[in-house]
Amino acid sequence: MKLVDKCLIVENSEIQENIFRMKILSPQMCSIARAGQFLHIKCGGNKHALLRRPISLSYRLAGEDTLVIVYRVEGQGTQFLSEQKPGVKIDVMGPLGRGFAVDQEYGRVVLVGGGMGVAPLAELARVYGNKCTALLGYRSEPFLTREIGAEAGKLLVATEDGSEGHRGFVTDLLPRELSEQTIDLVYCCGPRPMMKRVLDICRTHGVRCQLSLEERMGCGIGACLVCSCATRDKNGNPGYSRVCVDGPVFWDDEVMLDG
Amino acid sequence: MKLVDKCLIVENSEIQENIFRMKILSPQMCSIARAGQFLHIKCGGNKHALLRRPISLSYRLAGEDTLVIVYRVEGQGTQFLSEQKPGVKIDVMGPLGRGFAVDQEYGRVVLVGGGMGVAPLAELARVYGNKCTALLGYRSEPFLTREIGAEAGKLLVATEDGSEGHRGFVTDLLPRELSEQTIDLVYCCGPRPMMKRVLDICRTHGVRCQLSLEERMGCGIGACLVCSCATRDKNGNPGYSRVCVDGPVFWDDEVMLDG
Amino acid sequence: MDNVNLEVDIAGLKLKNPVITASGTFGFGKEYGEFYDISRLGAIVVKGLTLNPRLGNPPPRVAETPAGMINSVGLQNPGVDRFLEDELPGLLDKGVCVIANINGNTIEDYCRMMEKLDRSGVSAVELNLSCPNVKEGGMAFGVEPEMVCAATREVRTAGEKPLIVKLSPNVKDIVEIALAAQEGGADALSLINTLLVMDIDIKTRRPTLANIFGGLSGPAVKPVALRMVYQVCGAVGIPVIGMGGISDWRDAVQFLLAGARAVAVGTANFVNPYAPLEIIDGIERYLTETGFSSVNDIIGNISVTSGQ
Amino acid sequence: MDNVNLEVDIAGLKLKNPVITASGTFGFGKEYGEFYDISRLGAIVVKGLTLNPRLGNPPPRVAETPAGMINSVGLQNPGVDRFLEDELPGLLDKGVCVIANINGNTIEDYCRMMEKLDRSGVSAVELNLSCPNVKEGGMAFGVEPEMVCAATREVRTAGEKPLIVKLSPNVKDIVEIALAAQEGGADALSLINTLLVMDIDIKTRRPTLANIFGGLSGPAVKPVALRMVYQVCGAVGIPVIGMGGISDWRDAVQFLLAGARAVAVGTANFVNPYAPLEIIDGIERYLTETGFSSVNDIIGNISVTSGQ
Ligand SMILES: Cc1cc2nc3c(=O)[nH]c(=O)nc-3n(C[C@H](O)[C@H](O)[C@H](O)COP(=O)(O)OP(=O)(O)OC[C@H]3O[C@@H](n4cnc5c(N)ncnc54)[C@H](O)[C@@H]3O)c2cc1C
Ligand SMILES: Cc1cc2nc3c(=O)[nH]c(=O)nc-3n(C[C@H](O)[C@H](O)[C@H](O)COP(=O)(O)OP(=O)(O)OC[C@H]3O[C@@H](n4cnc5c(N)ncnc54)[C@H](O)[C@@H]3O)c2cc1C
Ligand SMILES: Cc1cc2nc3c(=O)[nH]c(=O)nc-3n(C[C@H](O)[C@H](O)[C@H](O)COP(=O)(O)O)c2cc1C
Ligand SMILES: Cc1cc2nc3c(=O)[nH]c(=O)nc-3n(C[C@H](O)[C@H](O)[C@H](O)COP(=O)(O)O)c2cc1C
Ligand code: FES
Ligand code: FES
Repeated sequence: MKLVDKCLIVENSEIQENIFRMKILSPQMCSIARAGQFLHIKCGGNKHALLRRPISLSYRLAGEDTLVIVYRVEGQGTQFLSEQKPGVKIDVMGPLGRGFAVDQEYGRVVLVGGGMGVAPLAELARVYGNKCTALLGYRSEPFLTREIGAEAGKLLVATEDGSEGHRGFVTDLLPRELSEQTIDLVYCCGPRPMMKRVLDICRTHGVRCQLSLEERMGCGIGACLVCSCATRDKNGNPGYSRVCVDGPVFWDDEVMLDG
Repeated sequence: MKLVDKCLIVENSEIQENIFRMKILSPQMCSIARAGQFLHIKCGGNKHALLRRPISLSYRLAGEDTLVIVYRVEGQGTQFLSEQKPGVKIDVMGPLGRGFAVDQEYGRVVLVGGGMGVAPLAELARVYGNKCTALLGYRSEPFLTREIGAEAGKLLVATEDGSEGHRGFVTDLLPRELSEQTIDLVYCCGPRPMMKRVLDICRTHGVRCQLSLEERMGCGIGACLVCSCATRDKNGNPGYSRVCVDGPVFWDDEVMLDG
Repeated sequence: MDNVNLEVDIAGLKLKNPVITASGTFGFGKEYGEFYDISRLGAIVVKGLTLNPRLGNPPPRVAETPAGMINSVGLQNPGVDRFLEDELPGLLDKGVCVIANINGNTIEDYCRMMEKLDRSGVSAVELNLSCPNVKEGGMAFGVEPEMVCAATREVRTAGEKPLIVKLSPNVKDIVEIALAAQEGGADALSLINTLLVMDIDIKTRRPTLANIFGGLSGPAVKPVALRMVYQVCGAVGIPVIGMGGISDWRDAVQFLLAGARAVAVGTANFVNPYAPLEIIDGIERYLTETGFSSVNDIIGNISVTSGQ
Repeated sequence: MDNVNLEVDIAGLKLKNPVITASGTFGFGKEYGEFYDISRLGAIVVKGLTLNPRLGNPPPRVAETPAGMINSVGLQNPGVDRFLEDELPGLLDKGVCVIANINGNTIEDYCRMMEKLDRSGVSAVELNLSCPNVKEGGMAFGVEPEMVCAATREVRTAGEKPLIVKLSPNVKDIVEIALAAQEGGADALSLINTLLVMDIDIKTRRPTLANIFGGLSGPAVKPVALRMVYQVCGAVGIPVIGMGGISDWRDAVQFLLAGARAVAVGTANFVNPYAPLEIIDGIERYLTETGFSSVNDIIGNISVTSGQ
């Protein structure tokens, strides 16, 4: 079910320079939203920042009926979001899209997040708890490590400038995780070059992988076809899929990251 | 001198249904603004409600370095203004335009205001004090009567629905004021039909009159020529004047209210 | 409100109200059908169809601009046959009046689609003339009166269903184009399609869209659309469906006053899925409050004499 | 920042920076001169002049639209002679490069103005072709390539000063028009002028403007302007001054990347009197931050190959 709702902002705080965590009250959406889905948020007046902005569900606070999103201020839409004070309502469409495939039968899974791509993995850490290893990469200052660390069985951090954890790319940490024990699935979200690298490593190790893609959106629900990304169908034929409904999460054999 | 300034809103309260009084802190503008001048106010983002909105100075609170404006919510610009909270800054250009001609030698003057046209007369009441009679007309509930009554020598109110003062038009009250004693000048602001009637009455009584006109504006400073109103020049030849710099206040022999 | 009549007649089609959804912005009706009962709409125009399936343009396909958006979808669609098989039956079950939007690079393509659709359950066909005419070096069909007239005439003879010709705004004189479509036998006109535009990303120093150019829609184009609808309504004798930037009932009323017999809502759906319904309600309220009993009373009811 | 070069050369005119103010939005420079020293601008284009004084259109002359404004000033101006006597000397004293914008209903009118201006202190003449040509039934000069070429050619021979031809966007193919102006001898091009539009007041059921139609400017038109500037820069060999909806330095950089040698700021002045200065500073900062040493390095420096 997809909803359009004016939701109360319960919290909106800067957790890192230019990165905000917003808690949104919506009992209905909170009860149905799944890891990897996104919210399509109106950022300002009807006619100004015209289009809604897609922001992933980061995690749910089921007891508080709230959804948590974590976003970076990029342009006018996210700037607007960052200026909204708790107590104000925002217009949210959601939950949208095909989230991560979750299977409680899995023995062990790995989450690989880079930069803002860490955000949607937080809910997965809650779902898998001890069974998951989270590898989180940042340019410099980490965020969401406390939230994810509290849930995941294992947490490793990489920073490009070495300010915390491994100095270098998060993908440096992945091969070892895949070699040391049997991994049923890798969940990945981050910049394109990182995702390509993850895909390569997973293929080398024969481990399946799911990736969450980004594309600019219009409707957010599959009607306008502006959010296409290059994919392969079941027969391996190339074509376009809609990130908003066929994704944002895709299987390793569906995506064509060079396309 | 014309300024563009980000001014602190000190107060913004609804004094009547849909009518707001806003106090704006600006020592510089406060010291130079004159009765009948206006402020050109940015109402929202650069690209949304694109143009500034002209709002008259209602009165100055010299001791507090603040300018007071009184405005009615009409469309998106004034709606935006009404939503701004004290503590926020707004972008104000001003003081602009040719205000009322004030002459301390005058023995007695009459102010005639209708509806929102009452607003710019408040500063005149402060300037003339005891020497002025204020005739204020409203459809129903009056506003600014306390502020103007406290300054003016005499105050008469008319309401169309009779809810306060004379039942009928404010122009009904004017002939008597002009007959009973020598009036040096009538200052008038209000809807066009009212101003036409005031002009007629003044002509009949041989009393000079100044009127404050409204026209939609672009630049507010004389550069774009979109705010034209039909006027006569010194030789009586018809032409256009710019409400923003040649007005908004015009003399009785300049205006062509039917044009 | 009960006795306000919202029915309009477009080229023999009786619409229960004058609010239509614009081609390419409403898919095949399924997506917005998850939000409300789409049979409440006057009609829906389905996404642009071509004779054969089309993949469309490479991404990115969208950019936002002040009060507008640019798209370069490039007519991604499953082709007319699969539309007729997979999409139309379910749509007709919903009880909504369906208008098919057709696109081709040759007049023959258009005619073959018209023939197929003529034997189907669609209520009318909208001929989109913004497509490049390959026989004329890729110049859009819709920019030259002669091509408009010729294309309309041929397609008109290829089927019986009401034929709505959709005009491109990227022209010198929209009236000349509208008259050409009327002369060719159009039963109604639809305008405007998107304005040809581009956007540039100053960080990457590249066009924002992979296709470089795209079509501008949304509130930004409304004044252009309103002018064109007003001019065309004053010149032709056939009904006009007005669109371009309509986002609320006030915008819709402007188009009706300008002379449009119906309005189409496009980009606004993306912002507010309920926009078309809110527009229907708003028109009804406007009629009640201004004392008109039928929407037909306000169509073209604009006064242009001077004075207040 | 000191060693970034902002100088550009437009048809022999050396401008200290590429930021100009657009005709009709900056009066004769006096009004904005109260806010800052206008000699800091690359140049100013004064308000549209005609041979004889003109009263302009009746009010209301302005309406606001989403991210845009409509004006129908109708070329109110004191005439070219009074401009030369009353306005130009004071303006030249300020030390600013002045471009005169000329408007006529016949080619003869344009030529007579060119002759007068050629003997004056203006640096260049901008030929506005959006005016109705009375000999051609009132159709604007700027919409037919033949008329554009003919008008440019005649005016070109009437004087020596650099001749900038300003193009109307209300055409089918801007490139065809631009090439016609180049063929006629234009030294530079200026685009875009306003889009022909209208607005309707649903309360009064009248057009908002007394003149019914007006010209749209402001951010809403930027994507149209950018596309036209890009297309024209790719086709002509003469410099282009880009304008239409530029409100900050980012917009200005987009036009430079699209190929414009200079940009003009119009409507943005009304919103922010300091807009042109902030744009000059912003361009300078952009150059510094991206490591370019001259504004000429970014002009047309856009990559259109695919890939990220
Ligand atoms: C499925 C999905 C989930 C996302 N989740 C998150 C998240 O959890 N946290 C987060 O910080 N960001 C997330 N993003 C990216 C986020 O949508 C953009 O940062 C945001 O739209 C930028 O808007 P803006 O107005 O600030 O920037 P502007 O540059 O002003 O935006 C202009 C236009 O481009 C679009 N746009 C710009 N960047 C992107 C982008 N990267 N992806 C999609 N559209 C873009 C905007 O939506 C808007 O339509 C997600 C994107 C997608 C597609
Ligand atoms: C010199 C002058 C002084 C004024 N003083 C006051 C005052 O003290 N108090 C007050 O309540 N109002 C005053 N007005 C009217 C006020 O400017 C309008 O009510 C306001 O601009 C409406 O803006 P909006 O966005 O709410 O309405 P919208 O209808 O959304 O505005 C659309 C556009 O039309 C313009 N517009 C609409 N109505 C008017 C109008 N009556 N006059 C000028 N432009 C208009 C707006 O500025 C805007 O550009 C004054 C007008 C002028 C010209
Ligand atoms: C994403 C998108 C896709 C579109 N696809 C088509 C199409 O296939 N056929 C067509 O005739 N018009 C198409 N249009 C144009 C719309 O039908 C409409 O004419 C235009 O968007 C103006 O209306 P609006 O401003 O309300 O969106 C499309 C518009 C958008 C935004
Ligand atoms: C109020 C106003 C008056 C204008 N007058 C003229 C004019 O006299 N001559 C001319 O060539 N362009 C005129 N223009 C067009 C501008 O010079 C410019 O081409 C157009 O407004 C687009 O730029 P902008 O969006 O930055 O305003 C005028 C524009 C406005 C808004
Ligand atoms: S955003 Fe419209 S189809 Fe994906
Ligand atoms: S508003 Fe620009 S001249 Fe008056």
